[in-house]
Amino acid sequence: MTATMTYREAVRSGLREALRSDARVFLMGEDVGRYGGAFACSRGLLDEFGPERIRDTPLSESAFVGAGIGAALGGMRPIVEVMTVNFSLLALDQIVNNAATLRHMSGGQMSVPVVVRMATGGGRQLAAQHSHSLEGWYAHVPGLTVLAPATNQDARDMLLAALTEPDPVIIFEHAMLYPQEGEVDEKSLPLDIRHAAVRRAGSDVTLITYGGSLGKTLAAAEELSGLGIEAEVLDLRALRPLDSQAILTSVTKTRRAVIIDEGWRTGSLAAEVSAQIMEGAFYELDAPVARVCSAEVPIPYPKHLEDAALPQVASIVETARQLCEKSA
Amino acid sequence: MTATMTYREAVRSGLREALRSDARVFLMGEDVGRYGGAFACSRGLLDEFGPERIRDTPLSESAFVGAGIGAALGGMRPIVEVMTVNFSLLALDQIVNNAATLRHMSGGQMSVPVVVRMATGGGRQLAAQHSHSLEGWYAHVPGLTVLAPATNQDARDMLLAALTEPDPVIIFEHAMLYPQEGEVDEKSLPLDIRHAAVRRAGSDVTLITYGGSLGKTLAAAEELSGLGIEAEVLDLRALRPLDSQAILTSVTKTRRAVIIDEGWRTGSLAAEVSAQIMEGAFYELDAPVARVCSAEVPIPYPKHLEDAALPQVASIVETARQLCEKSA
Amino acid sequence: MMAEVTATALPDLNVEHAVALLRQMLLIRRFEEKSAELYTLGKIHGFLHLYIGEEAVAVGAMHALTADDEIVSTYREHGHAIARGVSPAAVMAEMYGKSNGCSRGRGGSMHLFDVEKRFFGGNAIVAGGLPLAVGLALANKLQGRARVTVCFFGDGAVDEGEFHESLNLAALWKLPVLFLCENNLYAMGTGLERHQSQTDIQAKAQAYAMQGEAVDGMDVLAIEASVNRIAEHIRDGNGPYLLEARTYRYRAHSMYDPELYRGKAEVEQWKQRCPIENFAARLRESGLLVEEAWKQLNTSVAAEVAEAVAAAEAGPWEPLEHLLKDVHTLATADGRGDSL
Amino acid sequence: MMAEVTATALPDLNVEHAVALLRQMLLIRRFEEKSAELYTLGKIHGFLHLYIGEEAVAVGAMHALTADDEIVSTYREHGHAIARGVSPAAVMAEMYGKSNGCSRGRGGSMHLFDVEKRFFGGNAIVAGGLPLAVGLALANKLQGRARVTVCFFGDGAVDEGEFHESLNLAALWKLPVLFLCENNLYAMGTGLERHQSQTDIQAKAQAYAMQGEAVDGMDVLAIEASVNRIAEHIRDGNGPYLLEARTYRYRAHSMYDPELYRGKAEVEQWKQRCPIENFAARLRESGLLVEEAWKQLNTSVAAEVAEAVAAAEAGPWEPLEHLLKDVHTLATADGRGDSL
Ligand SMILES: Cc1ncc(C[n+]2csc(CCOP(=O)(O)OP(=O)(O)O)c2C)c(N)n1
Ligand SMILES: Cc1ncc(C[n+]2csc(CCOP(=O)(O)OP(=O)(O)O)c2C)c(N)n1
Ligand SMILES: [Mg+2]
Ligand SMILES: [Mg+2]
Repeated sequence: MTATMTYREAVRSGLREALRSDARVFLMGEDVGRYGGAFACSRGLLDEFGPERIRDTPLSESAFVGAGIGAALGGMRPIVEVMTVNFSLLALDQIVNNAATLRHMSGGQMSVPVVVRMATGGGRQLAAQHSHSLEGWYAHVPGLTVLAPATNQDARDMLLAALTEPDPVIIFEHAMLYPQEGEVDEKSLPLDIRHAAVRRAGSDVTLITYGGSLGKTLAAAEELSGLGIEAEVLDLRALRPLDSQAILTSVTKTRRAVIIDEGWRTGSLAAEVSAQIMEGAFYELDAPVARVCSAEVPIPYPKHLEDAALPQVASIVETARQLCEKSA
Repeated sequence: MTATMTYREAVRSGLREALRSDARVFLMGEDVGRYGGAFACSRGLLDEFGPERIRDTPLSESAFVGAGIGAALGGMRPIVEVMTVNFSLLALDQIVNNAATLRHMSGGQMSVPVVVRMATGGGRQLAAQHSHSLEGWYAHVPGLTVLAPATNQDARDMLLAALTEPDPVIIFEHAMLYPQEGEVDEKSLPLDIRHAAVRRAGSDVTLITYGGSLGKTLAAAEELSGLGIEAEVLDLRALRPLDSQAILTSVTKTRRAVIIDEGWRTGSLAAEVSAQIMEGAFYELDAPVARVCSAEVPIPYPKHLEDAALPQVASIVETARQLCEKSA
Repeated sequence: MMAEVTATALPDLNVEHAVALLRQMLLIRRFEEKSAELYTLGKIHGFLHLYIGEEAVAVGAMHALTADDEIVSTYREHGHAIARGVSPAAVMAEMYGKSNGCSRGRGGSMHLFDVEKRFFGGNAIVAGGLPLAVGLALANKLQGRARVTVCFFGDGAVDEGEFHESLNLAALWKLPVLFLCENNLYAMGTGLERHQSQTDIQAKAQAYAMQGEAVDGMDVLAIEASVNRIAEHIRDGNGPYLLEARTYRYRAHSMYDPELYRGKAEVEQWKQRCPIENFAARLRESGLLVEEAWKQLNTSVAAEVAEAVAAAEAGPWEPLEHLLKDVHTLATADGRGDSL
Repeated sequence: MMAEVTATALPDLNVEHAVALLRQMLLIRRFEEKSAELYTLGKIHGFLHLYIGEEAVAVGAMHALTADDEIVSTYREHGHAIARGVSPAAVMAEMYGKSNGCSRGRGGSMHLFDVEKRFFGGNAIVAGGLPLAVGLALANKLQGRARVTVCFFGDGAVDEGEFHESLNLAALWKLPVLFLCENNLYAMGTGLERHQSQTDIQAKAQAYAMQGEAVDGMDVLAIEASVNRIAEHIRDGNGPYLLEARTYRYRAHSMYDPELYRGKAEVEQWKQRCPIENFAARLRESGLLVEEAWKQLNTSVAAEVAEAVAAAEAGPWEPLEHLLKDVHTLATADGRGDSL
């Protein structure tokens, strides 16, 4: 029962199903309506659902994200699209100080069932202000659930699952994934969003990643296999809560781990994963956990420099190879 | 040549010296003038330097932080006070997308010599929206230098040193420190802000911390000494760049480390320190590095719950003790 | 800057209603005077922002609303909460940090919540509540509910970008929200003319093609009448409104404030316009309040405050095991979630 | 919404000046047409936002400024940069990502910088430049320099909180800044009346007690005259100003935009008001432009664009070892820092 579609179509499939099945759901954000969405995720939805449910907003990230939070308090199930994580800094106060705290501060009197979607990541030569990977920041905040669908199936299913959550969920869609083709089962059941997935089994090293880096990591695993190294690839899927159990289980098996994360190295989500392995599997390790992250530089525009700044198949392969060799 | 003064007075001493010695320096922020500063750091400065140089701003964090950046481009040496890190989320876009990137994006044509000071941390029963410790986020951003003075001497000297930097510096002053009494040499020379400091020498375990947690950590080290455990206490001082060398040197000596950080555990700066030890001193470790961080909860108002949420002397002692016992 | 003292006539003012207004203002005043005392006694901690002087705004506004309407408030919200009907005992217990507090002690003075009263909370980020109010109003509009969302904020909040974005959004979408600015002439220690270039706040409504007006914030009847009329206007589908209540805070900004930024004379002058004393005087003049009734009011208010304190004192502390409670909603079978 | 076509008389218009204006508009137009071509050829990447249709605004405004004045711009800034005197070759090389680009290739189309021309950059965060402009103006005021900071931004930027905060700050402190809104009636695909409740943008100045006015953004002389007069006003210490230039973008928002949100007829109608064609026609009518001169102009502009492309093609790539360069300034002996 699967169909071939792009990641962007999978997001649209999820949006459409949510809008059809629950009258409380609506989508709002900059250019989600007439323009069809900056990444064309919502193209066609305005015609089907009308301007009340597919709402174009002014350029007012703080106010419309806050309005999503308020509408959730008012009984709706808003999906707020912030065009990209870069602009979400303007709405961060609303997410951190309202969405994430209202339930706790009120002593449990209210829930905030809002879903905020945004594109993240670099790789499109958009330079320093448009290439951030700041999902790690959101994963730091108690009260939030943070998802990073890497596959087309997850792009659809995680959105639907997020809408069944009573608390705020932030979904990061890596901008390079939108054109990715893949099989999607549109009749899938609501899934558990809190578990990591082994995307490739292996015994020599665990490559831990998520979102836009999954493809590069799988490609690296193939190359490593040619070098006689069988890598297990773990897709985190949820960045908060982290599936620590799955991480430790895999690392305990392979005794080595490399974390691939497009965030800047210092203070990356990869650091947290490394620290958790330190705490939970130190005595199982044959070698220190390594990280492949972005260079510590505002992402530069030209392709050769941007490529050099971001994790690449070659750097993943090289890091894993060295790790395995040194501890062979 | 030292004098006894509070941390707040030490900040004021630094402000006064900077304003006296460099006509390009001015201070701006909410209530820095007539009110005397939310934490009274600037009390009296309006009288001495007048409203052009001690500028009260409207409640417009994004605009006045951005204006500080612009004034730096225009040849001034602005000190911008954001009352607390909690409100700095409203200015984060300006800091991340302008202050931190302008030099790089312009190919090195301009520097942004702005200093942004803000209070951080919990412990005053101010509840979920007023108790954040988000300095770890700033420490993630290339282009920024991030300082966390823990001593009164550093409170003064780091401000003066920051003003000699050609690039943006963010200074975090833990709000619980302002009344702290201490000796300050007001004739000290501009200091190196990029090095961590050993605040207590020890051989059994390294306690790594910064800012508001230094006092608790030193107290814990005293207690541990009573238990026969000699802890070395390392004050990071600069959160970006991290003094990785000092961290590795100490840990290589003691073979054990506990990181104390008031940020929420997941995605904390402590995770980065742990990951760096993993990468740089894995084979020297006798035990996995441990973290004492804040519980994963919006900080609650009542004292017993707030105390339970934040790192405390008891939890530091207990964590270090267990670490040393297990690996004895 | 001071609005004129307008001796509104008291035409068909019903005694009970008048006394209810007076009593509520008095209750808030005494409640807060007690709170200040308890703060210095170490019973209340953190920040405490007193509303003393501004009581007419909350009391007048809340009396003009229905039980279905929604309130979004600030960190200076004891008065808003009590005027809305949140029990003073629950507010006091909250300030004690006890689990019988209206937010189970989690929030303290700045985070009073009572969903049943549709009181959507104190918010300690200046202007942080405006977008929430817009969202609540959007939910009402989308669900066809004739509710009004009333959003309180100060003159300082007007400086923030959220003010601008929220008013534009509400006007653009014709949402049923009343933006009620409590202009007390100061944002902490910064006087209005030193934080806003245009000090006529209500006039800013025009930048959003919104209706705006000012009201004497020291006159409970004037406020009640304004909010009554405006709420009806909004309920009729005419979109949002900006109402500026010109008022004054008699006390320091918070318990930490040394008040270096204003003179005693200015405060004294405003005290002449005390919303409680003047309203009581008007009622007396009109024969609606006799001395005996005034005394009884004071006695009953004092008793209510004492009861609130007793409830707070007697209230239990939240057990330490509950530290992580209510960070997330526990999922229930229907996927809707519920509290622990 | 469309501003009226005002056939301004050309009284004492000097030929050289008129031709300079015309030439620059033409240069920007041809430069951008070429850029679009190069984009589809894969020579330019990332986002490319064309200014085609809006050239009169940049050209008119820049001609009214002095070399000391400062410019803060947006991501739609090729026209601003070139009109300000940044060399087209440096702009083109920047869009190629070459190290002879005006930002050494680090920025690309959205981040053109030229500090010598006091061009403080393209900024890709909508409204992100406004606070910077306020700060530059503050520095000028504090240092007693009679400079004007001109800040360009779109109608969409007016929605952002930064607009509100920046205008208030500038007006409150009477800073020498000209806020120049290029109202092209769309923020990406969202029409003005669907993103602002008050569509008369210049009228928003009143919310800040600031002066504001609108100008025909298709008329280079009208813009030059306005900015001339306003810049003098600002230089005289009268504080900031909001100028709304009513203009239109002929091309898509960016190279990705399928333009689902507006009809061809609307675009065609605005093309009738082409700032270049109409100005050329007026010059012809007045006898200030003969056919030969027009041909020569076209030839020289084409040559300049070709040179720019050649320079970009010939330019070197930044070496990979320079990846981390210019994240920080290298400290120098005097503590001031310098570039690597
Ligand atoms: C975003 C933000 N900035 C700063 C503060 C600190 N602060 C708390 S109240 C206040 C003044 C607010 O003034 P106003 O809005 O007029 O309300 P009032 O206190 O007068 O009722 C300030 C600066 C804050 N809580 N939030
Ligand atoms: C803060 C922010 N939000 C969203 C975007 C995406 N975006 C880029 S341009 C644009 C429209 C801006 O419109 P306007 O200000 O009118 O300028 P124009 O493109 O018409 O010149 C949007 C939504 C952005 N770059 N920055
Ligand atoms: Mg006020
Ligand atoms: Mg526009």
